Amino acid sequence: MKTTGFNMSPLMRLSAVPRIVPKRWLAALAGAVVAALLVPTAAGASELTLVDIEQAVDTLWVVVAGALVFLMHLGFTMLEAGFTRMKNAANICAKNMMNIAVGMIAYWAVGFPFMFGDGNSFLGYSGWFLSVTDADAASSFSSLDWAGVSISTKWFFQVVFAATAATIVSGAVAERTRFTGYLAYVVVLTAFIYPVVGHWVWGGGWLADLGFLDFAGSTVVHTVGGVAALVGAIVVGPRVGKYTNGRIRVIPGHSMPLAIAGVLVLWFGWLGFNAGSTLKAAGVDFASIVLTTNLAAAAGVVGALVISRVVYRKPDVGMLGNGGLAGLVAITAGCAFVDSWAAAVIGFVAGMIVVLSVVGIDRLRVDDPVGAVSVHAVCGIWGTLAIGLFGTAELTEGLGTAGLFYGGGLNQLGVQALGSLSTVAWVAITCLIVFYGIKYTIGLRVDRMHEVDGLDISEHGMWGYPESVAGSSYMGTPGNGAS
Amino acid sequence: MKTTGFNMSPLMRLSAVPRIVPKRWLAALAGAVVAALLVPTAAGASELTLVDIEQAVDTLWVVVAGALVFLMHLGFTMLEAGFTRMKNAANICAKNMMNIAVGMIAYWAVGFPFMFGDGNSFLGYSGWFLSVTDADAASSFSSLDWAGVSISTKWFFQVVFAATAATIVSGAVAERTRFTGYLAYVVVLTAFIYPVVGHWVWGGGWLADLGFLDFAGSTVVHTVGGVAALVGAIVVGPRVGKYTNGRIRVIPGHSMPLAIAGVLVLWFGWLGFNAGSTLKAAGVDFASIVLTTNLAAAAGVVGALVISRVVYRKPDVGMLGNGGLAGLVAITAGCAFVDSWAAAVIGFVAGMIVVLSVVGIDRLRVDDPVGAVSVHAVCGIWGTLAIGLFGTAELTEGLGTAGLFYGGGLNQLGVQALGSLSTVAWVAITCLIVFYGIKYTIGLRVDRMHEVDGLDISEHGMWGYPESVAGSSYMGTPGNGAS
Amino acid sequence: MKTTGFNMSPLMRLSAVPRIVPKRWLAALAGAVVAALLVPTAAGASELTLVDIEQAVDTLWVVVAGALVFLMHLGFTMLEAGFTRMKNAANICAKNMMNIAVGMIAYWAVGFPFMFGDGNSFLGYSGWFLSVTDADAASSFSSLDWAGVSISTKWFFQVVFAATAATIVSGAVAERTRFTGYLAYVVVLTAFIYPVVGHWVWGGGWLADLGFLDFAGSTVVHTVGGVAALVGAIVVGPRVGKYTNGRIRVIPGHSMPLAIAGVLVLWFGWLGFNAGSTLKAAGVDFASIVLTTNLAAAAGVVGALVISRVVYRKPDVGMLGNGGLAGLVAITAGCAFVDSWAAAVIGFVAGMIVVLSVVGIDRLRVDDPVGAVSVHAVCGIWGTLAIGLFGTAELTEGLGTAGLFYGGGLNQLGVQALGSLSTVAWVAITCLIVFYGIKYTIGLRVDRMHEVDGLDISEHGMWGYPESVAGSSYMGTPGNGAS
Amino acid sequence: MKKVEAIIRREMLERVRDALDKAGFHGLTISEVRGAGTQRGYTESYRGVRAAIMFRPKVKMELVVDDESVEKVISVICENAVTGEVGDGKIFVIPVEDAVRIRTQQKGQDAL
Amino acid sequence: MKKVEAIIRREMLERVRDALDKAGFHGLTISEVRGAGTQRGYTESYRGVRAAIMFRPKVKMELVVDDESVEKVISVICENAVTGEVGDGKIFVIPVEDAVRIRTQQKGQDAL
Amino acid sequence: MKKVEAIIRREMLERVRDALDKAGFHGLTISEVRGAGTQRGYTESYRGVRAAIMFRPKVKMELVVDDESVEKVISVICENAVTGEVGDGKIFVIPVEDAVRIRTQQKGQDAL
Ligand SMILES: Nc1ncnc2c1ncn2[C@@H]1O[C@H](COP(=O)(O)OP(=O)(O)O)[C@@H](O)[C@H]1O
Ligand SMILES: Nc1ncnc2c1ncn2[C@@H]1O[C@H](COP(=O)(O)OP(=O)(O)O)[C@@H](O)[C@H]1O
Ligand SMILES: Nc1ncnc2c1ncn2[C@@H]1O[C@H](COP(=O)(O)OP(=O)(O)O)[C@@H](O)[C@H]1O
Repeated sequence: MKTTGFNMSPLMRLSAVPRIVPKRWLAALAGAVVAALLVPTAAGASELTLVDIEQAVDTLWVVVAGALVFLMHLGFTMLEAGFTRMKNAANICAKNMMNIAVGMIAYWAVGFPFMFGDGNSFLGYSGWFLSVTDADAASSFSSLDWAGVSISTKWFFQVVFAATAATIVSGAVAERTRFTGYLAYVVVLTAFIYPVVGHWVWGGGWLADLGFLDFAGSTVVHTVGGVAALVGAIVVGPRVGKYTNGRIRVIPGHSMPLAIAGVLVLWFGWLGFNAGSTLKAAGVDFASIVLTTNLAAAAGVVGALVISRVVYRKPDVGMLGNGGLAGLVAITAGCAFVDSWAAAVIGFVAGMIVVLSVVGIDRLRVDDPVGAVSVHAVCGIWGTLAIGLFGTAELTEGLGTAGLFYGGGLNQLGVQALGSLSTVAWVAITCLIVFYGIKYTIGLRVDRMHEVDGLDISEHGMWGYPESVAGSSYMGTPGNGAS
Repeated sequence: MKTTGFNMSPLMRLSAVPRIVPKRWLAALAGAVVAALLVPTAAGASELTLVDIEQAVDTLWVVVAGALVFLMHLGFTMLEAGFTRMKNAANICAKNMMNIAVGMIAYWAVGFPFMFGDGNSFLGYSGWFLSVTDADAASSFSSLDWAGVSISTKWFFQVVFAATAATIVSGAVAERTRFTGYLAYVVVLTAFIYPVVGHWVWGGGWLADLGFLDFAGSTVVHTVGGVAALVGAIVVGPRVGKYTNGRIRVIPGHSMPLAIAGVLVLWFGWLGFNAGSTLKAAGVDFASIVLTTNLAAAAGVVGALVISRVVYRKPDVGMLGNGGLAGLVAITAGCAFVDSWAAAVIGFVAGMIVVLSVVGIDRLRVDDPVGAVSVHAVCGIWGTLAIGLFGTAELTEGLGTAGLFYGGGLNQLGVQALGSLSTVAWVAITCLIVFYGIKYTIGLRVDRMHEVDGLDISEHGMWGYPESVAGSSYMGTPGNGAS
Repeated sequence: MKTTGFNMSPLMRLSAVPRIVPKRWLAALAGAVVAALLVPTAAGASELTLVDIEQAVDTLWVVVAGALVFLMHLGFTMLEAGFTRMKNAANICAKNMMNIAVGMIAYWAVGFPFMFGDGNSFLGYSGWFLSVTDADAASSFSSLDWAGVSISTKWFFQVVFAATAATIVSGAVAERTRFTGYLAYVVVLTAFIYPVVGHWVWGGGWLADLGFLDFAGSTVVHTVGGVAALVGAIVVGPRVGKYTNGRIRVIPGHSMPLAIAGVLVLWFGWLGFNAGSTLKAAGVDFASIVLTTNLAAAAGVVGALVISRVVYRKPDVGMLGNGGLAGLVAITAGCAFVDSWAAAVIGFVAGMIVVLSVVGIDRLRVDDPVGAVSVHAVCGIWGTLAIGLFGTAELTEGLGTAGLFYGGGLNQLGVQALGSLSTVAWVAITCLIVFYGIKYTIGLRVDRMHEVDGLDISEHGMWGYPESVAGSSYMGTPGNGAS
Repeated sequence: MKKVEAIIRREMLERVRDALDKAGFHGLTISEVRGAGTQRGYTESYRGVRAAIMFRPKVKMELVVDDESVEKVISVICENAVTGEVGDGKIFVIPVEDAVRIRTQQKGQDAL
Repeated sequence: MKKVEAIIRREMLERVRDALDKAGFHGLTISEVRGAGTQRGYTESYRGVRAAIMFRPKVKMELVVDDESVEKVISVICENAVTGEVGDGKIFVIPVEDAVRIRTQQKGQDAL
Repeated sequence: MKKVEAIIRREMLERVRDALDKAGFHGLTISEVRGAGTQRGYTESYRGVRAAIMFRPKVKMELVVDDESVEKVISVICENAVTGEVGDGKIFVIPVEDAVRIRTQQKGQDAL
């Protein structure tokens, strides 16, 4: 048999040297390969066990779901760029790119260890730089032992969540924030602020012990991101011209198609976000989570439509998108704990809340160009509390108590409120420190003239849309008469 | 062992309280979890059976394929927005958002029951609001019993199809249709018109009994959507300025990049649309469907290129996109029934048909800005008939007869024609009623002045591209001298 | 039992006629279906074997990964359109559409056979038009026998790679290349030039025999595409106005948001590109490849940021995107052979290299609007060599030797350099012939006036952005006073 | 020579341009402008905040013609740009002292 | 009649326009222009190559008014468009020989 | 004072602008326009329907200069905007009665 260098050439070698190898990604494969080589089509006898296959199925689902969540960063980029002005479009894209890049590095180095590493009930502290083998993972990340997938799989699924929490802020502070200041914030959030909350809830911390329920992160991801967005928006201040002469002025985003495309990408990614949070496919009806997630999103859009036709005369297109996202944020906590009709109700209410909240926050003179605070913080809290109302006895059995409407009394609602509140407090305090710290050191906000010129040209040296912003034929070589 | 509140914390509980639980998404999982806890890495003995794993694999494929189909709504949004003018771009996005949202609610409430619920050979009528457990699903949705995946999985895969059928219309009636009128249409189509055809073909209805073949919906989805688009375009009438002084005028779309990006997203989603229609992964070579689907799409692009270079001088970029979609629509019915060379032929012919059809329909003074009628109705019919020509004896065995070119005579072709014709008739008649009904009640078309101003500003109160359409600095606060 | 015509109606038939059928996509399914019909929920006894399920899981992963790679064509389209001017945006989209369409047909007909067909160590030559059954696949494509998935699955995963190699060129020769000339190039590259290198490395050719390592294609795909891009850019020459009066002039792309969105789509697709190259899911820790891939990409972005802040004053947004892609290209060869910290280093270095390379290539007066040569050729070579530095003994065991930094000496580095060099030489020579051949026959470059007008209008008869480029109201019907 | 500057509705451009072409006036320059006058903008809203859109889209046509042609040009434009609704636009006549054709450097009437 | 042509900063448009409106000048046409003067462009870079951006975005306002109103219009614009920084812009006064309202074909003063 | 209005090819803008700058004319305003003249548009097609594209993209430069500089400006533009092909563009000279620098309220020559 000829040895080849193709993709899986290791397998080739194995057939030539048929012994047990300790190779990470070939564990337990040797026999199967031999078999496959002997019997090319699917009739051979595999030496993989049922558990190997189960693990493969679980890994496949979690990796695919994680990839969908990764794509949410595209969704956020489009949404935020669409909701802001042309002169800042490249800057928002750059911030989102850096967010995922820097977030990945930070979460790999220390964030994941802080969150899932073994430690106390407030913080984990082991497994820096993921420097564990799968065999050792138990001793470093015991809070994730229940899931059978490899530590790489777990890290990937979690890192895209961490980056999501961070990226929520970039929209709220858009069009006026210094690039380096934003980078500093991202590092702190993904490395520390977010992992701490994650540890409390998912890493075996004190909120987990109390029976706080948050299936996929209405609190852990969205409330964290949304509160950070609120603090960021307050500390950085409103955009030039947003509130002048005592009036609230409209600064429309430059592309609703981009924003709505972003919403659809986010919705797509959210299927992985919620249903992938099982960290498992075999033996779990994760499709029921797909059902609740979709119904909540759909109802959120409808809720936003209804309220915006009642309150304003015409349905605001961006609000429809915000409504869908609101439904998704709200169902994230409870997607595995509520019935489908309840999912629709939770989403519908979230869609209505978000419209009113956007207007309310604007009235408070907090300038949030994309509605991040309303979508992620307000609806994240609503979704967290909703488990205390709609959680069924059957689905929460052994984890918490049924919600108020299912005869469980106020118990679970209280726990949910406590979890929300502690998260809000933690994030508010730490982010205040972070944003003020940045403000008085490397600087949080660009100069007024730079803001008027736009961040694309002032922070990056070129517009994101040079032809649209500056015309077709504006550019020359320096020294040729230009100064 | 510390109890945690993490995502899968139910599992934790199970190990502490090891008894059979009736929990929906944990069915049959208990043993496996215990095992996983004891033996963290992939060496333990699972108590999941082979059937559990098979179901997990099937569910995983159908959910992922369904997610790809969901993303087709992004593709349609981009395609339709790209093929229309800037002043209507946000409106088309809003319609597509509402389409998926309202369609999901309507199909959950009554559409799915009408389509797959038990009933007679014309219509199903059971399982409203999906209010069945998986155990009861057999008694409500027996036509789907053959697939082993859960009812949530089935619903999700089907709802994205229903929404696809509906969304086809939005492009054909773009730039002139009232937002509320469109919403009313979506409800009726996803709740009733589409499910009826679906019941005939996939829900155990009379066309299924006759041996009508439509693997993934050239008829059920695309002909339905395409004929509805035709009726819609006729009833709503052409855009202002499209046919004036006896001439056909060009109203170019505002962004070919957006449109072509939409085509690529649709192509991506179509892989799930066709190959996911197996509703099964284990034991099924669904990759052969991926092969036929890709070849038809590729050949469709080439077909459109060839014909457009022959007929016009220059290859129209949008037409290349339409050609690819035409190939995809045409192969949808036969993707599992034809050889790969036949797939290429079917796609190539579809690519040629669509170019001629777009021109022909324009000559008939039916204003279809995106070519929806040509792509979905005309090529949907072509694809349905093509099974009667190219279906191989082997692949259609037991379901129908081989096609004309495989010695099966005209039998299957006749059945296919009958199925197409009945579908066209049903949709044409019901949609005529619906669109005229809307026209004479809530209104189907916007005022002429609103149409000239654009639907973004007149229906939604703000342009989709404020800076591009209205300039950078056009906006003030009301009362400051503006009326 | 009622017979239905639904998607999987074949299954229905099987239960009525329970005998072994030779049907391609139903192989081995019969028993399972009967079981499923008897026991609708997941409690029945399947007759599928563990090997069947293993194959299903493997197929599922490879198909999904292939679909992600397919989506990279959307990413390339967006990236290239974003980095070029408005007047050429539709043309670049058309070229990318044709690229995938024509590439698919060519690779189906002859490319795949040349690459994986049985032949000699330089070229394969069997299995034209994929005309083999799975049973015969062994005799035609024995170099792929090690993978248990069906031949359709293998073709799909490979064809999207082939099209990727081809599409790299379209960006480098953008804004000035004749549409038909480009088509001719695509046919030759996907049908022959790329498959030859592929055969050497993955099809059992001489480089495979030497122990050359390229897990997912830094050499096979990216170096091939990048060198072809270099030759193309040189032969077609720089854009009008790019180098005038001895100065390098800036011709900015029209949309950074589009370009960065393209980068994120590419990153998403790359997860499938690298981790799917296992061609297998069961028993393989493909998630560790997801880990290395993400870290390299993230580090590439950071590397580009660092160097661009050092060299220029402001971080160029497009360069951040190029940095991420550079990291991805560089880790493609070694994603399964290096530790995670090494992945981060490889990516970081790639991100720095790409920034300097883009500037350097521009100084050499080679006009590459999107940086394709730097990203794909330069970083492809870097990534290939990096295995010779960072490959661990454990992960390369039996395939090659450990890298320099792991005590393996210069052996592997030498083999890697030889592989890179041979590929560069082969592609450079054949592409020179191809591009000069096109230049002196059907023509490679558009007329100067057509280039100034833009390729959209001159090659396709309409702008990609009619309203932005030409204004809202510029168009009339011919004969009405227009000439 | 005079420059006739007409601000018209965008949707009337083609008709006006064709009529001018038929009347023998081939040379003209257009640009996209926004205007307010008797016709005001809209008051709309965005994310719940009311906003005044101060201007309507219009197109400006500029034709430089010899003095005798001014009346003719005005009447052709008026006939073809009129809808009778507020917002049809205005025509202004501005003196031009000289004209040059860049290609040939011809001056005055010959440049047109 | 005169045409008052003002090149101002884009961010001052709303204020100027409101002030003109209050002063009774409702009719005007604006367009997006780019300019250079005492204030120059930027020198920036793209993909490592330095580039001069020659112009800054400005907005041009055109108002045709009767001769007596010219001073008033100029002073309203000056008051409201000024920031004191280089680049505030210029106003030019150009003679207009005639004006026509397309809708009614009124001429001269009545057309405004 | 005169306003020199030049309609030129977009691709010549940089050269013309640099030449003017070297000749001491720093103040100018440009805008994107479309034009027709001896050079006509294209007849193309979209989705199988023929369409006339009536105008070509051009750029309009406006410089207000004192009377003596007019000839100089014209000759600089002519030299640098010419390709010799139809469509090179036109220059028009229009009287300006007054100019104001908004920042300083300087009038006349001093405002330029
Ligand atoms: N005094 C003016 N100066 C400059 N442009 C004007 C003036 N008045 C009106 N316009 C332009 O003419 C357009 C139409 O004028 P308007 O008064 O609204 O309608 P009508 O001419 O039908 O009464 C305006 O939108 C504006 O662009
Ligand atoms: N001579 C001129 N002709 C035409 N437009 C001019 C002239 N000088 C200046 N401008 C316009 O006025 C704008 C502001 O002029 P500038 O000289 O930069 O500032 P300031 O008027 O404050 O000294 C320029 O950007 C340009 O659009
Ligand atoms: N009479 C005119 N009035 C206003 N603009 C004109 C006139 N004639 C030509 N132009 C402008 O000048 C441009 C070039 O004119 P054209 O006649 O095509 O070329 P050339 O000047 O080389 O003969 C036109 O596209 C148009 O913008």
